Amino acid sequence: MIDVLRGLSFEVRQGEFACLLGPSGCGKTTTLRILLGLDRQFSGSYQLPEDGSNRVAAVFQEPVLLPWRTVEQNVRLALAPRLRDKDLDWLFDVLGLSAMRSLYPSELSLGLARRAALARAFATEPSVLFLDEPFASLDERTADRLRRLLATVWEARPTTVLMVTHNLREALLLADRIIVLTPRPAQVHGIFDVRLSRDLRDAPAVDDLLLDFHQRFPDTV
Amino acid sequence: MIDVLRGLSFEVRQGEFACLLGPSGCGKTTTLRILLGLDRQFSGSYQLPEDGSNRVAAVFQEPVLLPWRTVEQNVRLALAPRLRDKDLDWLFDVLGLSAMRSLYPSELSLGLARRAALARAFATEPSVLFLDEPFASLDERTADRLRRLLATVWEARPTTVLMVTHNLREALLLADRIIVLTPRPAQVHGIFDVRLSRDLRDAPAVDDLLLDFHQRFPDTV
Amino acid sequence: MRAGLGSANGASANRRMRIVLQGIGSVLPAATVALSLLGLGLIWSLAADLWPSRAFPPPLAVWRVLLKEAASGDLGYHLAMTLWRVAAAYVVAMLFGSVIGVLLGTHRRADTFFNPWLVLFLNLPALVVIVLAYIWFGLTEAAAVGAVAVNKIPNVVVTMREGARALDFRYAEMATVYRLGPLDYLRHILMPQLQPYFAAASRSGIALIWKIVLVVELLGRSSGVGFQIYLYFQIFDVAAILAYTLAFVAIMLLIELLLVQPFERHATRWRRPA
Amino acid sequence: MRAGLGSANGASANRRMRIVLQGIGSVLPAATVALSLLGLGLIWSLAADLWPSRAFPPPLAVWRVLLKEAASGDLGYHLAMTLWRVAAAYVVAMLFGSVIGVLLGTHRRADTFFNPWLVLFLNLPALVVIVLAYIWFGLTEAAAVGAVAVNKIPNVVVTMREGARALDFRYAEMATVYRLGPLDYLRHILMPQLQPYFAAASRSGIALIWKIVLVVELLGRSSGVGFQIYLYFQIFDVAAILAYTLAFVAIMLLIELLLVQPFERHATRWRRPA
Amino acid sequence: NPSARVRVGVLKFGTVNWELDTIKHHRFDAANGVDVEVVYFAGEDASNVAMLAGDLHVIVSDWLWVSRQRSEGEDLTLAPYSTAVGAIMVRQDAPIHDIPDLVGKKIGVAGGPLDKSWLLIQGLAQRDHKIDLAKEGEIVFGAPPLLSEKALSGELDAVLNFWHFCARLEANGFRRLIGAHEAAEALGASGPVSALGYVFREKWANENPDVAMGFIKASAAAKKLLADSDTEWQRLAPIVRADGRELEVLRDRYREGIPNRPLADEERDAAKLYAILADLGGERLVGKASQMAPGTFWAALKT
Ligand SMILES: Nc1ncnc2c1ncn2[C@@H]1O[C@H](COP(=O)(O)OP(=O)(O)OP(=O)(O)O)[C@@H](O)[C@H]1O
Ligand SMILES: Nc1ncnc2c1ncn2[C@@H]1O[C@H](COP(=O)(O)OP(=O)(O)OP(=O)(O)O)[C@@H](O)[C@H]1O
Ligand SMILES: [Mg+2]
Ligand SMILES: [Mg+2]
Repeated sequence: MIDVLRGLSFEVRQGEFACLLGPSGCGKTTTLRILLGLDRQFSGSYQLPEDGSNRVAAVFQEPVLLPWRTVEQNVRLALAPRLRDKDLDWLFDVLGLSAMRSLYPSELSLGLARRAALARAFATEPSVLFLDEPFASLDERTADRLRRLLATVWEARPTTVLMVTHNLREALLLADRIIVLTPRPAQVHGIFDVRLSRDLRDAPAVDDLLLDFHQRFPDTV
Repeated sequence: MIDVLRGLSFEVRQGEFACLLGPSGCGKTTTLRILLGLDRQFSGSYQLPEDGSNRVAAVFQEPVLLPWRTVEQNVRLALAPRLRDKDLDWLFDVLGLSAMRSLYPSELSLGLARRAALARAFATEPSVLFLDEPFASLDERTADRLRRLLATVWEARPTTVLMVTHNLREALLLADRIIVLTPRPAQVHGIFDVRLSRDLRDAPAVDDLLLDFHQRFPDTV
Repeated sequence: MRAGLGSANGASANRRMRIVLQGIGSVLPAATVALSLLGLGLIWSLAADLWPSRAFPPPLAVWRVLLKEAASGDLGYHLAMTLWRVAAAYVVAMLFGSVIGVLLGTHRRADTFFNPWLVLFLNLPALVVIVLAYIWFGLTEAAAVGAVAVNKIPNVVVTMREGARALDFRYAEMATVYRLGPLDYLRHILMPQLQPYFAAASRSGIALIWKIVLVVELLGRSSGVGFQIYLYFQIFDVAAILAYTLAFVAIMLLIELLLVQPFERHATRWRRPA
Repeated sequence: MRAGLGSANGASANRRMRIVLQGIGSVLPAATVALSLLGLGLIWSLAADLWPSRAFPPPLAVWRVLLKEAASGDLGYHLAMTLWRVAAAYVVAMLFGSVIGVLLGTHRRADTFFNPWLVLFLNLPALVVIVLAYIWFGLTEAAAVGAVAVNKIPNVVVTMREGARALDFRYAEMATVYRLGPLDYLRHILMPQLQPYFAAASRSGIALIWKIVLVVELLGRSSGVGFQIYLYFQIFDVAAILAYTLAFVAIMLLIELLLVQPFERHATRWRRPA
Repeated sequence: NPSARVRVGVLKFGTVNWELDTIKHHRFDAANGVDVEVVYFAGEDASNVAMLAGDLHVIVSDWLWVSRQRSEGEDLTLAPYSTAVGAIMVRQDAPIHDIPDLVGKKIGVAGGPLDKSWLLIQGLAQRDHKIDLAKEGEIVFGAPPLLSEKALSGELDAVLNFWHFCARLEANGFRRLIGAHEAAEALGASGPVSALGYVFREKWANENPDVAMGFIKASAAAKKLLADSDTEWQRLAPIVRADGRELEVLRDRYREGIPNRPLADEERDAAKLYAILADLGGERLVGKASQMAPGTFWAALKT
């Protein structure tokens, strides 16, 4: 009967890329679920950014693909009307899924399934995107490629992103602001604004940011 | 109809801690499944180390807890007869699960579920332990604590461990040897023996090992 | 995007809700059931008023017959006979049906081979089986119960087979890895997954069995609700037919509310509250 | 621990196996079914030899009656009448039963309230429903089909309700997030998950419906297999009864093999081959 | 004496039970050296099945059924029980006065297309009026109680039902259009033929002649009492489930149905009817035998 969140309050500006960082079991997924309208047992309020399309997409911690549809059918489930077949081809290609389009989810490795879930999210061309550890269980190379892809997608269209991650480097590479949470019941422990332009964040720059971060939040990660 | 593995061959000595490293979808999980006797469609042979108890435990990439049993009931499913209640208390404690013993899996966060799966594996006191990315989707602090726990368990009893991971640091911290695989169809790309005593592997030492590794496998991770 | 979440308790709220439900559990359902039965009685009595017919007596007339039959001891006797037959056939049918169903559901070859047999037995009219049973084994209780079970087993098989086909292999693999014994496997892996199918087979099963028992009693027993119902059908005494029917339904309802539902609540308490 | 894995293809082996199965698919099942039927015929003929009885004619005797009835045109006519009744009642019962079942399975309150009604209708003897239907709506086809449907609907409800209760909420949540329309939700989320329950309800459903149609025809129709079976029962001509029964079973078997199984194979092709 | 026991299977609310109840109540069975044990069933077919399953000594069924079973190897035989048969009933005020009026009418027929009475009446209609009732009327087969109910409610214009259903209809404003008797006699029978008889195994009867005879004598005694005493009928009223006019009609029809002709005459007429029925009903009705099986009526009763 203990609250999972208590007085958790933060803001993400439209078109901003925010990361949620916090210990395992603190309430990150719960927060995402509330914002997605999946959990109703909470007090307080939230507001999603309003724009024309108002499409939402999410990548859950587990891929949650429909087992009775192939990878391609899963991705086409919520396809943005604007998207052409060649856009889809491109998407499958960068995600390394071209050979897997007609496989069923039970025939995928976890990493492939996760990428299929990412493809589904990108294919909706969302204006708000929720990601719950999207790059876990991927090898570093693939993860890096996908991080770059995410950055590209984010630059190309005005998308508000809220991403949960346990990987601080990843957060520093991608986010505009990092929201650090306390252990359960989750509260905002502090906010770290990454004031460096995204183009300039190469490996050494991220190392510097890392030091910065550790100075401000010495007891985290 | 393409093979997932082709001519994959390696050895892990009894009581040794080995890591499998390879790109997503290359066939690591398949290898583990074959060794666990879950996949039968393969040619070739394998042999598990023989000792008195011959107990096997595994942590899959997904936790696979029985949803109709509480955390504690799940852990007790294959309990080693030697284990006392206070051993179990200790285990739950170091895994940070003490408060969750009577929860059902659907009430856990993914990180907690993964820890419960680890508890189940440790509670069988296995002589062979298979781990498939056991520390993914955990925050760094928890993951570090569990890595240390794994090292302790491994030191305390003669356990042969085969662990799949995407985290090179983790592999270098824990493993006696790292088996690097090629992309699918998986073959052994090379083997990296960690010749440093495990006690001496502090952060700077691991950084050195990392450099070593990158020199030997420049195109990997 | 702004979020000011005072106190969200995804987890605990659910738990609290569950506890609240359990607290009310003992009172609310009873009230709802009473209300539900009242509603049914009202509709019935209204309908009987609107379309008066000898074939559709009002609830009160049925109630009076019920009391009379109960007072004479007939109701109790025949009900008891029918109930024991239903119970015996149920146990036999569920046991054999579940075992066969799970075996067929998990063995594709056997399934292909035996499927035509299953279709045959599934579609064999009750009449044929019952008459054969009586002719071969005489007009005994064993023949009666056996005939009912044979009628019902294929239905159980079909449902349990679907359940076995839909099993989640991940749990079976987990059991293999951890070397669970056959008994543990049955109790902890198989049965929880088959529970909804078992519940479905069981519920519609008892109803089907009772209906076949009626035919069995019609064709060759000298006691039981089926015997009585058919007697009253010949003199077209619908009130008496309904009285006997409702007496049985009432008992089924009691079993459902006092045994089946608490058991099911217990067996499915791990599912997310809807 | 040593591992020398020549060519393991967890994935592809499965896929290859599946393709092999599909390749044989068109030949093997047919052969197996033929074998299965042959075996059944042999056992039957042996049993009829061992326990000769008028109530248990050998297959050949039944086959001769079948040919005779078919030649006279009777078989075709009565079979057609029964089949259309079965089909009509099936469609009505599955439609209403599925909708009601899913609604009850997903709405706890409604379920608590309507459960007693369900138990009542589940346990209402076919006789009662059929007689009431005939009395109210006359001795018409509509009354007959309606009575059968009313008999069957509660069984469908019970099975589909279990299915709805066992739904995986994660898929529903995914659908919410991606704002799937109700139609997409129905087609891609709900129906695939309910498929095994639907299959179970459907298979044992047709069998049950056919059995009730027999009773309906016995009580107040002048055509159909049930009418014929009862006619032959009066003169105790078991061979003729079996001939009509088997003609129906044969049709069910054809439907099963040519329609249901291919459809099911298609609908469940995503499941891991066992 | 356990060998003197006679297990008789009857419908609990059926007409035979009236007689058996009289036997038991007045101990006519003991007076004739037998012990009648009544086993109740819910349907006529149930007692047939029970007989074939070897569970009973005696049931009541019709001679056509016995003959058919006999010709297929069962050694059943019968002793006359009642000549009462069904009739076509119409409402008092119905504009139906003869068979031709039935053309185009909705006729309920109990017992199915092979019912003896139905075949005989069809035969008569064919012979005297050149009418094929099965084609020119709208025939509805169904369960006897349901058809009675439908006749009362007016959905059916006419109904052919078993005699006690007819009697009850008679007491409720119906009249008899034509009975199966009249049809039988018009088609060549010289008098009423026992439609129903006590059916038993010939082997059993021949091995226990005293018991079989004792039972038949007990039955005769009961019949005599029921024929003479109106008060006995008052006693039976709860079993008959009728009172007032309905009881009287049932009583009178029952009395009319008590067989009183020598067995040989009945057997001869039955054989004649059999030929006619074999003609009308064809192989479906009588099986392969075109003649009534010899021994259908228990030979021991002829002397
Ligand atoms: N349905 C539920 N019922 C009860 N408790 C729940 C439920 N869902 C989550 N919880 C609890 O709420 C807390 C927060 O869960 P949440 O899934 O939000 O964590 P998280 O921050 O996403 O953790 P992780 O990094 O491990 O995924 C956990 O302690 C968990 O046990
Ligand atoms: N049941 C299956 N049917 C068909 N293909 C499969 C099956 N299981 C796995 N595969 C394929 O085999 C390959 C290897 O899968 P595996 O799960 O072993 O990868 P992995 O190395 O564990 O990857 P990851 O790091 O993403 O978990 C993948 O390309 C996958 O698509
Ligand atoms: Mg989480
Ligand atoms: Mg894997």
